[in-house]
Amino acid sequence: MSALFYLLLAIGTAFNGLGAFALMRFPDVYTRIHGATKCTTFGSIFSILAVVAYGFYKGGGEGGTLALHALLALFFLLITNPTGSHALARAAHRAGVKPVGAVVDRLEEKK
Amino acid sequence: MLVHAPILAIAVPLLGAFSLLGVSYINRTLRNVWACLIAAFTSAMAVAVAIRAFTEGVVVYTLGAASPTESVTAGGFPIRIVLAVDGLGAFMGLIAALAGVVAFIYCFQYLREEEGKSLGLSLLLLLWAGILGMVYTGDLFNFFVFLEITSIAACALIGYRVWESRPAEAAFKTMAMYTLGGLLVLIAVGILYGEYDALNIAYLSKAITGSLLDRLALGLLLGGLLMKAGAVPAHMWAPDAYGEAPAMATIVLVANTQAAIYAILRVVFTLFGGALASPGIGWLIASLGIATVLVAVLMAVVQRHLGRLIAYGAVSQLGYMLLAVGVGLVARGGFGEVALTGGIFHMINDAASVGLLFLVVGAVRRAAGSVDLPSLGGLGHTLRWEAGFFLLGALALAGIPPLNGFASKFLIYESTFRASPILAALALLASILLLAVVVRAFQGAFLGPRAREASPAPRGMLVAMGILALVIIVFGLFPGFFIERIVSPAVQAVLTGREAYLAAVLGG
Amino acid sequence: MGNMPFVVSMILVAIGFLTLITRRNLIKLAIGISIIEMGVNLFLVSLGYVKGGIAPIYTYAPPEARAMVFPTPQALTLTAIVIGLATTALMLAFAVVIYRHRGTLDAGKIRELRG
Amino acid sequence: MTALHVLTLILVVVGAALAFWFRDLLAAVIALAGSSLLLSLEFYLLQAPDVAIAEAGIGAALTVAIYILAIRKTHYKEEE
Amino acid sequence: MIAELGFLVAAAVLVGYVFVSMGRLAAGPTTPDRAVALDTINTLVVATMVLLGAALGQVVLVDVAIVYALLSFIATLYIARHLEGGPL
Amino acid sequence: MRKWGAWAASAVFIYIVYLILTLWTGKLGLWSPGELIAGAVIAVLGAIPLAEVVWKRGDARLLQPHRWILFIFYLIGPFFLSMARANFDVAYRVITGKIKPGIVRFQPHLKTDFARTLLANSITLTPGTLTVDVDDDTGEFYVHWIYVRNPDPRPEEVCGPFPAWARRIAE
Amino acid sequence: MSVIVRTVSRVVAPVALAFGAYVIMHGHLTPGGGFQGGAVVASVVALLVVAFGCERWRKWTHVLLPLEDVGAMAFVILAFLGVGATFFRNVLAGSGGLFGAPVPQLGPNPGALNTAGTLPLMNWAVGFKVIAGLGAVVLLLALFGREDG
Amino acid sequence: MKRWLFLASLLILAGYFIAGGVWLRPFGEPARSEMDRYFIEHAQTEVAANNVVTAIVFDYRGYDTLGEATVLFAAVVGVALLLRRARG
Repeated sequence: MSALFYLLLAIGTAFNGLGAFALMRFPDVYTRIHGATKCTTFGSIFSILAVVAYGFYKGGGEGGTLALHALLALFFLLITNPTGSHALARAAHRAGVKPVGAVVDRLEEKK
Repeated sequence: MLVHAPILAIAVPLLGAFSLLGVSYINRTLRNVWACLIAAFTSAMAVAVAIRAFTEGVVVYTLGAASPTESVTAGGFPIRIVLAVDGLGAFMGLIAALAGVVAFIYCFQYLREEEGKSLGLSLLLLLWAGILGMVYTGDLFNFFVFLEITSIAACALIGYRVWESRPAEAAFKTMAMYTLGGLLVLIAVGILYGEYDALNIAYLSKAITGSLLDRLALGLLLGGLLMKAGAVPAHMWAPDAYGEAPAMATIVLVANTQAAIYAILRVVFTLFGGALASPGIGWLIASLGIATVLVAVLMAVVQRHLGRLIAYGAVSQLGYMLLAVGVGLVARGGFGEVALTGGIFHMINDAASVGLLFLVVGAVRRAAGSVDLPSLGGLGHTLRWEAGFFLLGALALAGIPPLNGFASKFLIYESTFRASPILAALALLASILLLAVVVRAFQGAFLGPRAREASPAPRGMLVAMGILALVIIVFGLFPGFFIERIVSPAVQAVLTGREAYLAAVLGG
Repeated sequence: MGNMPFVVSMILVAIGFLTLITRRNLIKLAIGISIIEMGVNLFLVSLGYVKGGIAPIYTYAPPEARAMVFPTPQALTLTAIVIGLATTALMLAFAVVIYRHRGTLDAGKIRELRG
Repeated sequence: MTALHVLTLILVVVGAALAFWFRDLLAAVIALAGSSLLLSLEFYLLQAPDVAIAEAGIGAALTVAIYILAIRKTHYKEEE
Repeated sequence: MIAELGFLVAAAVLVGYVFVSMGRLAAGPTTPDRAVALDTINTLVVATMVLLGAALGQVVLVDVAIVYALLSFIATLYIARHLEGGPL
Repeated sequence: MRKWGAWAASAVFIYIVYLILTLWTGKLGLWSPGELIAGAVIAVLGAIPLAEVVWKRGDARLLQPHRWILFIFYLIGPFFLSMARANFDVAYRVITGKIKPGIVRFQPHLKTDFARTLLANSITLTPGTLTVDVDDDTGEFYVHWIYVRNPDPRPEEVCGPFPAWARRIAE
Repeated sequence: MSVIVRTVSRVVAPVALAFGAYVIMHGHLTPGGGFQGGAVVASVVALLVVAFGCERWRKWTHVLLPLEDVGAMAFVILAFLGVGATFFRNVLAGSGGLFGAPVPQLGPNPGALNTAGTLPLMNWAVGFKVIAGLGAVVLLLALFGREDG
Repeated sequence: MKRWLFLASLLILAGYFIAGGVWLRPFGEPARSEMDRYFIEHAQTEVAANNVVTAIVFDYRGYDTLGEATVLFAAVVGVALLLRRARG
């Protein structure tokens, strides 16, 4: 059973770290949003799933509450994270940040 | 009913402030009546508490316990918030009641309905309740909370006249200083809590040993409270605030400043009275006081704005009180007692005279539309009563013999002379200078040719000013009577009442 | 480690003071006061910490726990946080009104009241 | 546990220092929000969940909201 | 239990990643960059809080993470709204 | 009538969330009676201000259960797989630095708000793409593509089968 | 904001409201209470303001300010309940009626909603107050100066 | 000149504060604990609340909470006063 937790945790931390490093590596806002959103969301899913599994494994009202509340937090992350990223990307574009090295920018053409 | 008087004096104005907006949606007359009822009840309760405190000793009220006097648990330590009113607190309550009642009578005709009168009344009640809460509480953190209530309500009131720019600026500055002072007090509360795991003033006072951290806490408390009071290094906010606030708020603001002085007395004499009340701190406070007096008077000379001129006068009076507190701490007993008598008596005199001046300034602002001295002149032709009141207040402020300012200032000079003749000479000099300044202001505003049209103040405002004038005259004519009845218990509570206070709160 | 939380909270207070003294924008002053409040809150909460303690809540508390951290500082901090928010809101409202009248937020330019 | 405390506290100080340092008011507010968020995590570590929720709700959402609303009504950049 | 130690270590690693994101918050040339860094920090801290809730053995602590997951979204929206410009 | 429907739907939604939060509070049943009553009161009162926000015309089709089953299946199956792929894709780009970004436009022909939202969030979380803007009138998506293969792509090139899923689930 | 943000707000707002109500309701059992839950629900107001624009909610200012009065007054009146003994006396605790049950077992326990006397009522009073007050602050700041740009 | 004086005083002040932090007792080992032990032991019997913090906030120190609510009320009234009047 512990092996499962460790596996989930390892995957989760690895992808979270990937997100953080993507934030440092990429050249402009949009690519950073790519890296940060995808990787941290995915990593958090695994991290939280580890806790959910742990909660169900523990059982009883205590473990069940732990699992449910963790699932709820996961649900919120899943629906709010991409939305926030979308809002930020849209705002960045409207604030005049150009994508670095863009081969095509249809949104700019539209204006 | 009377058992609950201390809490009713605080909770009823709070309830009134909360309900005032709701009532004002129903009917404006009903709101006025309701506000009057609340104010009358609150001041009655303050007087009742004062009578009890003067006759029976320290009044203790424990919130949330099975009975009001059950302030400690089985282990002998207090866990709930305790209201503890000794002579000093009761005296401050009387000052707050006087200021509040006068402000209420004044503001019914001073505030205009379309400018947000309901909100102003509500804030005034909150400020009043905050001052009462500050002076009645026996719990250190609770003191901080009520300090913040007065800060926020006072700043909102200072910014009342939002159609001009300067009130908002004054309010911002005041807010920053008040908040900083409050945060310093909070850090000190945290340090004391961390050391002794208690928040009750009496219990802490018994536990304090005078370690390095205690000194730090004392420094922070004094710093925060001096910031709140507007003593010299942090006095920048005070003239702006007094000068720009609406008149009825200013008198309560003065009471608020005096509540800060009360807190300094409480901290120095009760909280740290056992271990750290050394003459060094007394000299520090006294020198800050004399610096405040000198700076304020010198700044008052160059002012051209009537409100700010009077405001600097108010700041200088604050300096006299600090001087008295410092001298009282230098020599506990002997001439120190004289100094404290003068200082504490000066509090109520200051509230009356400065308050009267500010009320007149408010009337002038309302009548003439401006308070710039160069543009005023000859107002005495139409504003007869106001001119008389202004002269009375100015003379009382400067300490001219038959009026009340003389009695208290004389006591301060006398005792200060025995502590340090130089300080006394400086204080006397400043007083004379102040007299010149206010007389010049009187001459500039009320005498001379008529500069602009002005209509006299409505009757309600005159009544409010009349009450204060009456206080000034009566206190000036019979100082001995009042010193014996209300000032002396407060002085005794400060000087020798620490043991009685601890015994009343902690039992035994 | 030692008493690092205390030192850190005092560093926060110092940073806030630095902001208040060196910056002149009114909103920046509000930010400085917020930083001081954060420091004070951290100070209060860390005063109540007990080594190995659990949160002072009995619901689903681990039965093998030895001690609870002190609840009083947490109650005090709650009060302090709400007071801080009220202060911040009022200061920002003042800043907005001042900007409305003066067209600037620079404290150096609007110090007509200096005196 | 100790390492967590140390890391979080250092991050709080870094965030506050950034809030002090940035001239751009919006950036300062962002740094303040980050600092407040990490302070909430520190409260969590200090076993004060009540305070952590209050700091999260007030420091993260409402303070940022009113700061940004105030900045919208005034200037964007801090003036030199 | 051994899994709890694992949660603790994972939480510490996540806080370490917050350092990296904080670097972006400090360096980020434009304000959107800083906002993205804040968003990342939010997600990381929510994950950390959930992990710590399990590690410290107190179920009730997880509520804080839910509050955070909800409210950091609002802060992000406000920042984005401000960057967009135009009337609110 | 519609107003009442909106209110009822919001109340039920709030009630369900509250019940999920308070699961396992009862001794025998899953919920204690106090929780059930308190949740009902909260739902009834809380739905009053939120009704006009939560419910819009045409949301009733979201209540059909087969859409929910499809949604869960979609979450576990195709969505999760492409999310995993997305992460390895990001890892690849981080390591190699091989990017050719651009903002492209395509028209997925989705009409309802929920379908568009579902598609946009899916796009944001899946390989190489990030929704930057959605045209409210025409429903055109503007997507930041990290490696542009075709400046004027068809929807399938950018996001695979997702538009079809979104249509199936929310339209 | 775009249609995506608005749609997600439509989902998040009721959930946040339910969660805030849960935090207030369970203030005496789990972390939270009137202030925290009130702040969460007030954030819902902030969310609605940012997602749908503030003009749509202008009428709420006329509701929120009186509601704050009501919350504050309810709190003081609950405090006045104990004035037979002392102000702020928790008269309902242990009375057996509403919220008057004792704790099911001392020490760690799953918690029962029906305990703690006046605490849940005070939580709700403060919660209402905080919701209304902070919501009103956000709305007023957002609405300020909109007529003339 | 004035600026440097300010900075010097600030440094002294900061040193004072930080020294206070260092002098204080070690973190996590309170010297005295009568009051808090009382709260922890009696919250369940006297107030019947599981959450000790809430028991303190609303029962033992309820008066502080009244003050806090009043602060918030004052701030909201102040904001309403300022922003409503300036608009009209």
